[in-house]
Amino acid sequence: MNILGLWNYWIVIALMMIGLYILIARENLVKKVMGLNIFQVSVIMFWVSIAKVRGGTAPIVPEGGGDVIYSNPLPHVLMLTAIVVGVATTGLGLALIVRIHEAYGSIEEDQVREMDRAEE
Amino acid sequence: MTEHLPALQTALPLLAAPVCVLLRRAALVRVFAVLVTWSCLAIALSLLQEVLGHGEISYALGGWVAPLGIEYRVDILNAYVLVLVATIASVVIAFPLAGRELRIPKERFFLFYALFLLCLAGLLGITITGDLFNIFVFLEISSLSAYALIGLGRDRRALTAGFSYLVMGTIGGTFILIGIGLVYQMTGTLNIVDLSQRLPPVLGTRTVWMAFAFLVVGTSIKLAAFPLHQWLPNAYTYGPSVVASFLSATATKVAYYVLVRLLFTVFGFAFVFERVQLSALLLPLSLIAMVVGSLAAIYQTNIKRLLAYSSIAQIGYMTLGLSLANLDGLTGGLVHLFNHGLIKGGLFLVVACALSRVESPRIESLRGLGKRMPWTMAAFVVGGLGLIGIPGTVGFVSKWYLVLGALDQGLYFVAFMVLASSLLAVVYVWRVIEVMYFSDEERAPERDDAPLSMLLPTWVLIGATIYFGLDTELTAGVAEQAAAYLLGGAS
Amino acid sequence: MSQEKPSVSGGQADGAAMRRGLRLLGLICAVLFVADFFVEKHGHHAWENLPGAYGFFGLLACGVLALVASLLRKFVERDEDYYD
Amino acid sequence: MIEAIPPGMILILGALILPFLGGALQRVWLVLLPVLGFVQLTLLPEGLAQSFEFFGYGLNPVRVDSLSLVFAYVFYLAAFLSVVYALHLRDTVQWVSGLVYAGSAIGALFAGDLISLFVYWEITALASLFQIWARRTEAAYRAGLRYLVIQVSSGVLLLAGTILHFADTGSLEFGALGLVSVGTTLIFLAFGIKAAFPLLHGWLEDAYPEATVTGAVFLSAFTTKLAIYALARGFAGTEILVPIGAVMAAFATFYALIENDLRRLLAYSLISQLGFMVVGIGVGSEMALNGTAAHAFASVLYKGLLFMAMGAVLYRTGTTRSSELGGLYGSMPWTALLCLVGSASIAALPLFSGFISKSMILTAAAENHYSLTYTVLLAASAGAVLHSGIRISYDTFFGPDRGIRCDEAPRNMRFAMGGAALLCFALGVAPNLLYELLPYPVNYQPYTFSHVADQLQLIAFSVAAAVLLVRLGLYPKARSARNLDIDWLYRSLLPGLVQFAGRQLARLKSAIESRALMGLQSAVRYVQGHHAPTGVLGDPWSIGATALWAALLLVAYLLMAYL
Repeated sequence: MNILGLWNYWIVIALMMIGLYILIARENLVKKVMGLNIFQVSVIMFWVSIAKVRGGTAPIVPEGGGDVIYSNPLPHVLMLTAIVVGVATTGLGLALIVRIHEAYGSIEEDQVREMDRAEE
Repeated sequence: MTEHLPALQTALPLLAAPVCVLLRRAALVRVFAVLVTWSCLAIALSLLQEVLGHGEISYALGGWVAPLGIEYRVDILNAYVLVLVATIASVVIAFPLAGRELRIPKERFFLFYALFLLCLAGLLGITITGDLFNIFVFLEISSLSAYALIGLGRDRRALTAGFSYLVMGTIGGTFILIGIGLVYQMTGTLNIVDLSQRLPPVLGTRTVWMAFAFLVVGTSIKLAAFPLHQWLPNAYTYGPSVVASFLSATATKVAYYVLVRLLFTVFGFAFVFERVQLSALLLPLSLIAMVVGSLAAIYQTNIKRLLAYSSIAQIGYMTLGLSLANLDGLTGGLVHLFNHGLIKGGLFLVVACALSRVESPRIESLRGLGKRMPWTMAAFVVGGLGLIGIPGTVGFVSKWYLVLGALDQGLYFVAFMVLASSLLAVVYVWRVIEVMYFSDEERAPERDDAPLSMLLPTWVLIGATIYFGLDTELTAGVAEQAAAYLLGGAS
Repeated sequence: MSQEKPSVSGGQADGAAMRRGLRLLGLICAVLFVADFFVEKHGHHAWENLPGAYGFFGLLACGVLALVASLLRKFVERDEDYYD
Repeated sequence: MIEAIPPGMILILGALILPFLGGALQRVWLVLLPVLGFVQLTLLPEGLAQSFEFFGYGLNPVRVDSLSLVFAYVFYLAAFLSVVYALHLRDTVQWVSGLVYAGSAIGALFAGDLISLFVYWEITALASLFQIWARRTEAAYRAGLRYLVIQVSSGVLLLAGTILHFADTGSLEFGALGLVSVGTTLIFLAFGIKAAFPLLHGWLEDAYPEATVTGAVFLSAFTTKLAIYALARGFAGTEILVPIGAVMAAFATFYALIENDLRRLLAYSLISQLGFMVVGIGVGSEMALNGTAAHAFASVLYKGLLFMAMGAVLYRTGTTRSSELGGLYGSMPWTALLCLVGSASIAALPLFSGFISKSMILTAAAENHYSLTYTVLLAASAGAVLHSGIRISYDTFFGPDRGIRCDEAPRNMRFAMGGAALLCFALGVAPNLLYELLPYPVNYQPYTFSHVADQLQLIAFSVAAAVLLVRLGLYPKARSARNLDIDWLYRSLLPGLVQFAGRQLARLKSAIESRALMGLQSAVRYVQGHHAPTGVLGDPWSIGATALWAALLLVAYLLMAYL
């Protein structure tokens, strides 16, 4: 298998790095949540991609069975849970951001920290 | 009925959480939540007794047998952690909520209890389950409710603290998820026991190395191991004291449990300590955590922040025990898990008591409280002695094992550092005591102690630090058994 | 160094009582020295058996001690509020 | 029943009741406690041992033998006298801490294992601290902190040594240890700190003169004698102790001769006396150990008496500076007289306690052929005649009148001093009272013709030497000054070095800044302010920084895996 043959990994890694980069480099809290989402999505894609079996079909048993190769259904199911977790995280994060905006009048992390410092 | 105890352990608080929302009436909800939590403690204790008496318990959730189904597996290690979590939860939940520390009004206190029970369910679930993906799910349940609990703090900085915790916790959780995915990719199983058998043949592959790195870093974030501890100080400082008490005593401890489980059961001693040589990185980081955490604690002006930094140092002790990778060291780490839970849980409750009488958690505002709130402050002194590790308190027991473990490895320097950082603990504890007892007050303050309903839970934990400092059978005895079980024939 | 004060027996404190005391001291020393010739000795070192050995040792020791102490003082003496 | 209480506990527990009592009852209880303790001590059967299990290790907090008992008797006497001396106070803190201090020191004497010893060891350190802090001055506060740090370090060394020793031998018993391993060496150093070994003695001359009037009396009795006991138990016959003790006896004499503050002079004199005992332990023969115990017994009493007398002077006049005192005989005749008894005892005048104990150590040293040491100790004895025998009494009470007029010491102080003086005299007249308590059978007669003659000569000629030296202007004159000692290292040099390092760092920082080396600059900043709430490690970083760290750590683990 050559390097390009693992293209699904490259996509995952690229997405992950983009997500992490946004987390590290952006001060805007909403953007941070977006970065977090991209980061999570990359992992979900990773799980789903490893479930793919070459030549496999959707894991629905046809009537009467038959000699069919299926993709692994388990990761998809697990990722449903992970997506739920992701949604919950995003929801909670956004709710906190709303409150932060009410309390500080800003959602830029550096400005918020500056205000906190001033309060000390 | 009794055979379903493992399922009930998590199902009970999980189902009780929405019930809280339905009940709504604060007094009613409180009684209900207390009852539920105490039942959890009863279940945990009976599980521990069962395990000590008859060995491991395996419970197939929904009748689906492992490795396909989700297995709840209770052995001596997680029975021990379950008891700690349930104990702390039982005490903390009985502690009266103070309106001035929470941003929600009294008529919405039921939300607090719902979140608390959810968090408890998550923590118990992480501990009891024998399935890696299940660990991730419960971890997220407990973490999400913990973020919200922190955000309940009255100070607006609680919001930013909660948000930081959320982002970092999610990064940690996602790292863990990647790790689990990689492991699954290599073995096709998520069951821990199954994994421990299927993993050894593929341990040499890069995928497993990757999985290892992601899992360790992920749990390190949840554990607040140095230098990934940055979410912790603000979360504990600005979150309600009761929440800080609960989380400091349980959340990081459960994460430590996960780390131990991963390293010793899943990857195995030989891989972790001989091929990867985890200690080469973890040991120095632990030492730095001990020193930096203690030093930072010395300079804090806010007592909650001081305790939070002290937690970082104490977590350093626990990871130190782990990285020593011998019987005494691991026993020390595990026993410190329990002991520090008691101490720090108790100390944050002391702060909660104090905050029922003074406005601000700044250390200056504790001036003269030694006379005004003698019982509360006596509890602080006892807990502080525990942090220092005076013989007769639990802290001494942990440090004793850690030092023995270090000496056993010939690491005299490490043993020295353990003792030296105790000296630092003397300093930061003393700073508070000095303000409380030795400040010149013009007028002798009126005696005005916290109500009994607050003092009682506080003293239960603080008293336990003394009790378990003297009677070490349950803690050190069980921890040593658990350590021996984890190390197997490895050392 | 601020004020100095003669110690033990400063000149101005030399009253009649002091003079009498000193004479008594001299007498005691003399008597003890003379008496020492008639005391049977069993010291551990040879010099101890000489008559008046302890007396002269005391005299010598005090002198050396005082001299060394004065010397030490040159090195270690500072103002009283040195540390403040 | 009463034997079941660990010795010393009566004082500790009784002291804790003290704050809840009021008025006369409080004072009665205060005086009663040492008496009760003493009675309990006389009932203790020798050979008694109490033990209990402490997570798997057998501890032995009470072990009674003759070595413990002789020290315990004198500690109770000292506790009683100190309490009586402190009876005029209106300060519960000093009473409570004093009794806890005495009680824990007594408890330590009976500790049969190193862990129990450590616990008592630390309690004495903490409790005694309040005897200094209770003076409630800035200087006392700071001296107390320095004292605390050093005392606690001694405890830490003891604990570390205990652990190493335990790892080596599997035994926690506190018996003869000997300098055989790293562990026992650490224990030796821990004892050495409290015994004020040379270079480790700074805390003593630093802190004792800063203590309260009554605190110095408490302090002079317990901490150092406890260390002597511990050395005698653990390191009897360790040869290195002989030169250590000789050096202690000698250098402290020099310092005592030039010291102006009379309580600090007494502190040096105390070190010098400890030197005798340390030599005795080092010699290690039965006679030497008997001498050590006897000398500890006697010196607790006469040193306590001298500290009491100087305390009374401080209490009445507000100073103990030799350069400001003189002619107090008229104002305080009783104190003067009793102080003379103390001076006579420390000068080892026949009929006083020092005479019967000091000579045992000297004889033992000579018998075991430590000739040089013998000579040094003899010289130190002559020095003691000068500084503690003559100067203390003369400068305070008989020297040129400085015009100070004050009241005689309070009745309770006179009573305590009278008691101590009586004991000093009684021991001198009837040495067998003491000899019967000693750990080994005593085969020694201090009152031989030659010994009395020699000692009288030594004293008389030393006095004469003093007069001569003064006449010749060779005697170090009393003048207000501070003599530097080892504590200079941490009071002056260390802060100076830290400041210097700070300045250098700051300079380094600016140099680096000017070159705009970002990485190094942040490293320097990291070192500088790092732990404060506004510093890097004291203030949580932003989310991004932590995320970056997570990524970096991940890379580190991955690298570890691939390497």
